[in-house]
Amino acid sequence: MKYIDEFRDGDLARQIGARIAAEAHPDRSYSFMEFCGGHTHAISRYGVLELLPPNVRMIHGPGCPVCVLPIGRIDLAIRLALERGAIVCTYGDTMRVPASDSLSLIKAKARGGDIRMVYSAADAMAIARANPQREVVFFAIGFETTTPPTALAIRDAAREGLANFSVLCCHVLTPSAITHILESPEVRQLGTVPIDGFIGPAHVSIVIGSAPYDHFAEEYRKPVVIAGFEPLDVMQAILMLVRQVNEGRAHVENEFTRAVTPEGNLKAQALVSEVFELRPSFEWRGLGEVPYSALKIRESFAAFDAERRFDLNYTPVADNKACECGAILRGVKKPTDCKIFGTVCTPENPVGSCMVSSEGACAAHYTYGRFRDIPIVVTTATEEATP
Amino acid sequence: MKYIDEFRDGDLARQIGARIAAEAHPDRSYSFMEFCGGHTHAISRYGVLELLPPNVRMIHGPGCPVCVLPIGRIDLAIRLALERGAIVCTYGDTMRVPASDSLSLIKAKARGGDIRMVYSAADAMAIARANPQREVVFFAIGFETTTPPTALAIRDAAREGLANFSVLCCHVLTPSAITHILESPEVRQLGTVPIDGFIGPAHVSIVIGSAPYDHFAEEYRKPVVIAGFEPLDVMQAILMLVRQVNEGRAHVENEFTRAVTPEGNLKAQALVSEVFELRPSFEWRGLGEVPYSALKIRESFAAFDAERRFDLNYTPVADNKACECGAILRGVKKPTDCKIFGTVCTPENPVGSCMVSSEGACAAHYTYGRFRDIPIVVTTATEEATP
Amino acid sequence: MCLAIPALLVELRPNDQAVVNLGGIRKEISIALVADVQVGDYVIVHVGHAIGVIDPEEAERTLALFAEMAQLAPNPAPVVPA
Amino acid sequence: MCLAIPALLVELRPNDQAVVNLGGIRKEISIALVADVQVGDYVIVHVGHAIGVIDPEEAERTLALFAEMAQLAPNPAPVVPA
Amino acid sequence: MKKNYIRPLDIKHGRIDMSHGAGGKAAAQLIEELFLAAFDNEFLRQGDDGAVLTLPAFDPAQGRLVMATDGHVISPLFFPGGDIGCLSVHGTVNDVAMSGAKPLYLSASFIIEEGFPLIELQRIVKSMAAASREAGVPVVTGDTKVVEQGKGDGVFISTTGVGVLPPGVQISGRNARPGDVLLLSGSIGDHGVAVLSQRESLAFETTIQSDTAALHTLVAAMLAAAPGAVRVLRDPTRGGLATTLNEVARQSGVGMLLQEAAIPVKPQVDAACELLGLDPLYVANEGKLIAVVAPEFADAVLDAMRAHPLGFDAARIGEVTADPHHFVQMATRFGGRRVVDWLSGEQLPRIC
Amino acid sequence: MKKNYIRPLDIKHGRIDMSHGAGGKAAAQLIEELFLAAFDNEFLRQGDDGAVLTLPAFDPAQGRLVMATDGHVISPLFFPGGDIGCLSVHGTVNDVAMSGAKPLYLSASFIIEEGFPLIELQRIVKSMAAASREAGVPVVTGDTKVVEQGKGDGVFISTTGVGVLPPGVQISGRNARPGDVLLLSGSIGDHGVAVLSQRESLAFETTIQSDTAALHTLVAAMLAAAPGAVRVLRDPTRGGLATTLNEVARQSGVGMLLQEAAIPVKPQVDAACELLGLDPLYVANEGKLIAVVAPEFADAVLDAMRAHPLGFDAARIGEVTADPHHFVQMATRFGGRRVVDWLSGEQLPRIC
Ligand code: SF4
Ligand code: SF4
Ligand SMILES: [Mg+2]
Ligand SMILES: [Mg+2]
Ligand SMILES: [Mg+2]
Ligand SMILES: [Mg+2]
Ligand SMILES: [Mg+2]
Ligand SMILES: [Mg+2]
Ligand SMILES: [Mg+2]
Ligand SMILES: [Mg+2]
Ligand SMILES: [Mg+2]
Ligand SMILES: [Mg+2]
Repeated sequence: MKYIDEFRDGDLARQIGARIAAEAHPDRSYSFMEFCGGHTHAISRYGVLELLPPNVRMIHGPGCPVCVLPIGRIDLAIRLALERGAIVCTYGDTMRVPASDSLSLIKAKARGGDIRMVYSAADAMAIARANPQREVVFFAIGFETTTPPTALAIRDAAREGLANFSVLCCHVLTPSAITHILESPEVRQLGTVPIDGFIGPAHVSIVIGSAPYDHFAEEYRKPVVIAGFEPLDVMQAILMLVRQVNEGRAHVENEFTRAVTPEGNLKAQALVSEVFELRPSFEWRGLGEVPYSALKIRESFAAFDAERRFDLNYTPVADNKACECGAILRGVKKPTDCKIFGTVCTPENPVGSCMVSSEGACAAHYTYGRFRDIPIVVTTATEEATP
Repeated sequence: MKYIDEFRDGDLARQIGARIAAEAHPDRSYSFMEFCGGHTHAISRYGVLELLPPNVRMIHGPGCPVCVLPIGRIDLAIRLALERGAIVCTYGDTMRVPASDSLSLIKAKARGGDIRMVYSAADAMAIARANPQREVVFFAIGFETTTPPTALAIRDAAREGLANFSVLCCHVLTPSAITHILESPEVRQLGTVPIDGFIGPAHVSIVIGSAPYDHFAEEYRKPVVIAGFEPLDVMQAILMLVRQVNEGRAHVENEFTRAVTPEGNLKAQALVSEVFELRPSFEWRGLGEVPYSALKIRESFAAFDAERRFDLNYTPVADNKACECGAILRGVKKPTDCKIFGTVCTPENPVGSCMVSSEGACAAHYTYGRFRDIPIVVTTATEEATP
Repeated sequence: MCLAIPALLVELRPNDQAVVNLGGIRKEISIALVADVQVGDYVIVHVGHAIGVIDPEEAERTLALFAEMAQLAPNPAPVVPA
Repeated sequence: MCLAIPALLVELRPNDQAVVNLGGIRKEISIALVADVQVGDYVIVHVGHAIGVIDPEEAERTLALFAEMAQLAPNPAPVVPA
Repeated sequence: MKKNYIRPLDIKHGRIDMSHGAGGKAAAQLIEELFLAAFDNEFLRQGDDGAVLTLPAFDPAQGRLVMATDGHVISPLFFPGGDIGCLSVHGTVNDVAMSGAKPLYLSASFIIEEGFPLIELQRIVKSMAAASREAGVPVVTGDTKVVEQGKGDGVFISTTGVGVLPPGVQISGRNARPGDVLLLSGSIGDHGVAVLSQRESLAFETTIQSDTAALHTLVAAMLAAAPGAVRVLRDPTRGGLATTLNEVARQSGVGMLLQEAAIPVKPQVDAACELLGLDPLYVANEGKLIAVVAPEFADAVLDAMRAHPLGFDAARIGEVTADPHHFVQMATRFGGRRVVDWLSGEQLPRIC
Repeated sequence: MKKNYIRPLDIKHGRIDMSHGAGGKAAAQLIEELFLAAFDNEFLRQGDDGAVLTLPAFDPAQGRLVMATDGHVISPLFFPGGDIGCLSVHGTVNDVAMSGAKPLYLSASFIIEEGFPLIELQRIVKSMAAASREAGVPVVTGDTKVVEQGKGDGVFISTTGVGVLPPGVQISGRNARPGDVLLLSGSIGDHGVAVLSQRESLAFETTIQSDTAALHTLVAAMLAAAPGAVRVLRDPTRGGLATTLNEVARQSGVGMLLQEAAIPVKPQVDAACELLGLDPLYVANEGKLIAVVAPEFADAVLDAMRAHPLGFDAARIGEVTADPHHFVQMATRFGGRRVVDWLSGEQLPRIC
């Protein structure tokens, strides 16, 4: 596949890895946060860590829309299905996120909720058209990448007068989350989380452009490299970050120029501001209430806002006490710091949200990387079969 | 079972049979019509015919509510289910009656119609309560016996305000049908159907009493014996008819005094007249339009009348050309006179309605009696195993 | 037509409901359509409703009539080979 | 986050729809969110919508940069036993 | 076998309706014109509940393999006297046993509806395990699938059984001959009435329990009592005694004459049938068998049946006759005679 | 076998959800804690796709009986390259073949939804008959049930197969040893992608067809190539290659190391997975097998596979390792290494 395969070349990767090793000062360590789950996933799935020198450490950030979705929001969607009889449409990602009462959307479905997995917001509209006598709610999650398709669905529903369709909007904003992390006491004051730089979002940046990150580089003196989600993009971004650190620079650099421009996708941005406005505050799992970090549906599209339509009241729900998702999402802890990682909390029975999406820090480590926690005993055929 | 088993005694039956043989004049023949399918069923199932002398012949009458239901009425019920999305509740008997387009209620169900078999009109009301968002129509068939429970359901639905419940009323009246037969050219003028007397309905008479039959005996000079549905009741009634004929009498006699009084069930009658009124005319399968032969729901209960509620228009549909049901129901022909009896028309694939209910003349003969049409070759164990 | 069966009324219940016993099975039915039925009556049940009541004396009378008839008759031979 | 993939736009359809080809599979997507895309463009597809377009020259430039990097690096040993 | 269907299936426009699963003539026609037509082979053509097979590596003189399968789709899943779990063991063990074989192993395929409570699943599985232990026929392999809510009905269980048919045993629905005696192992209609009593709209109280039981030890006792005497064995399940006898009559090309007075029916079963307008001859059984037996050994086999706990009510209910029309006839208790035909369509409660 | 489930099933409150049928860890746990616990016997404990059985009357030295069953519940019923009919033959023939046995006979249990068009049923049954003829494995017995509309999903087909295992063949998921070689018979993910392409909400156009096929002749060729060399055979169906290898690793108490670059995946399968966020390692196959083979005979077996029409893309994809954690690991094409874990829950298309 063009523009994909070229960016997964293992030979090139090893060579960039060697370059990183060569340029990283052996007497210091480098900690970079990849904000996006997309990068986390690429790092785990392709085994990028093994190509990095030991003094370059990656911290998983909160950039997974499933991981930051608070329990109370899933509860709202479940109640719409179980108590209000609505057809709740949602992306496959949210189906297994643990909610209150040991439920999740998939378990609520098993309890009779009419919950349907869709591939796109347009599919939810099609379901609404096919079931005119039922309320159909699209449970919309995602960062800036996923927001424009939702905005389009709402605008089209309004044009078409699709009276039984509404959206439970949980769209959140990347820059506010990064600010929040940089403002967190651990990062800003205590220095417990030494973040030397950020790998900036790939697909979010296609929509919002690279300009919004300039602020961090200037205000917080942290280098940012926007990078694609292919493993070579990640390697290259790490190299670029190492160089900025070595040179004492703190700029926004763009490794993903093939898709990201400074201003982003203006058409999509215009549609998003037509339909959505900022929420004064929104709860993120792990980060708590984050001001101006999410979107809500504008008054002019109120008829399509499930929160208004069903008069929903958001009730925050505390995470499981043992769960360290919050600290992990802020980069303060690693998955293996959680006492229940891999024992009580596994992808089959996730306790925290980081164990749900394969982009979640805990799931990525469990699924792809947990052999690293264990002494490796590999006897290969070559060793055993040849004397 | 008390009041049942005593009336099925085979020894007594043979003795009454012998009595009939003794009293019937060998030089004349006796033709009696059992109006009711209940009697037809008893005659077939218990093998009553074999206990009768050859010169006593039974003619099956039109007293099976399923058999007289015209195609167009079933079509209405099917359309309510398939085109109007209603839940159609009905007694099991009507499920297989052939309708237009090779359909029947059971086939319409297989095509997605929400058609439910109920045991009682009250069950249809329970379905309406459980599905408040759906229209629930009770497809009501039956003679005077079955009408009071329907009347009760309508009155209770009105009291309770069960807004999504209605009744497609197909209740018909016994005396009008008997009159119609007696007025038919074959019986009245041409003498092709020599009816020497009637066995009068059992359970219909519990409700309407024996008085309504006096008219026939007087007006048409035909003896009537109201009889229970057990085989001994039937045998006894035949004996009583033979005696009336022999004595030249034409009275209404009551063999079923244990359940039938002259005035009938007044409470049930009152409820029926509260809810229903006479239809000026109604189509019977086999008999055509019969004046004042059926009931419709009164204006005061119009909200529960499916015909008004769904603005239904009855369209008569011609029976299959080969089908002789009409003539059979009027007593003019026997099932075996129909060219397609037992070949194209069988209980699995009924062409006419008489082949549907086990009370139908054709079904009763096919299911229980068709061995009589065929030379019997019975080799029993006794014959073969003993030398 | 009109399948109906005499069953012993064994219990009266609220809202014109009652329980009948038929050969050992019990079933709740409606008695809204009959006047003055009592426990001990044999009601005639059709589509879940009592539509009439058996008069025990008349039943006896009918059975007696059959017996009488039987006296008059010669003893016939069975129809079917045994 | 935000699974998205570059795919070749092969056909424009009415109502802002288009067909992309990705490694031999064809899928209808919406192009309502992008301005001025053409057959032959590699659009970036997310949840059934094109959200951006690949700039082929920039892609070349990035690949050239990788190659350059590779020149600088010594040849490393594979990590996993073969 | 004589084609019994005047009108062929309308494959082009027809749809499956409930009658195709009711075990009567519509079901038989579907199997013959659609399934048999496609799969046609000597084993299916046997037309029995189980197929008698030879295994290439083994000497057929030492025995043959018997294989039978049944899908179980009952509603409600739990009923007086049993549940779908034990039923799914008995149903297939019996089909193997009806060939005269000793059932040895079972497989089980579960199709479970999303949302089904695990505690009910466990209850079913435990009941199945108990039935399998009691029968001495272990479940040796299985499969589990889950379907979305609204695409299943709690649990469906398809079981397949294999067993070994000892040399010399020749039992098949094709073997009935005029003069043979019809034996029935006990009262009919218990299972069907127990299940109907639980149907919401019919609900009645009864002490009748399903007769569900594994019949292979009864079969073994019968075969031991008079080797070679038993010609046909069949369990009258869906469609009841009437349908099963019609199947055999058709397979063997014979008629039958039943004695109504000899057929055991429990009073409550009789009563339930009167109330609902059903005929006990068509009501399902799950722990009864009919046997067609050579007349000279009928008493010996009947005695063996009566000595077995599952056959103490066994009765001689009639005889096989020569009849080119393959009618099953019945001398009624009342003194008349009538045809006892195939079940047509589903047996539905009726008002008239 | 090591208990792999940290939390036991919550039988009291739990309900079946779709993940219990997806062939991953939840499914494995359900089978172990609920089904195995109840049916416990030596045959089920083998944990293989089919059970290896002895028949009392026959000499086990001449062979043993193998029995396997599978329920088929696929939606849509017709998909590029096949339908539920041929699938239900292949799925069970393959499970018998994976024991090394020659499949001989099939049974079929149909559960049909009221309203299902006869013409589609006939198409399915004909496809099944063709598959059975082609495989030389006749359907010898069957059963048909009809369920009400809304209580089924068109047609479900449970098939059971029996076959004979020649003396000396010892194939089981428990037999993998460190140093053994992993062979795969061809490209993965074709079946799953062909089926997904038909799902209304995902609909995409592809020329990929389901790989559904009967693998017993391929197995026979492999066994003939190097008698005794093949230790494990398994068809990676639900849950895909990843789940199947994890099952074997757990059964045998070993680890595995795969070479990503060696695993054949067709470009369109790769593309569909990229688009939907799936991993081809977890996508279902219906005409592929994996073999664990003694290293010294790996090339001989591989050559035999490649000489067979169903194995021409066969590849050596990795090795069995000693690993107390029974990890299946993979050296990525990119040059790193990762765990290839069980499928958890259903594999759902995702946005992130
Ligand atoms: S392992 Fe589970 S509980 Fe622990 S931090 Fe991760 S998601 Fe939360
Ligand atoms: S046999 Fe069929 S077609 Fe002929 S009269 Fe009777 S019901 Fe009508
Ligand atoms: Mg069977
Ligand atoms: Mg069976
Ligand atoms: Mg399986
Ligand atoms: Mg259901
Ligand atoms: Mg059977
Ligand atoms: Mg299997
Ligand atoms: Mg299989
Ligand atoms: Mg069967
Ligand atoms: Mg369905
Ligand atoms: Mg398998």
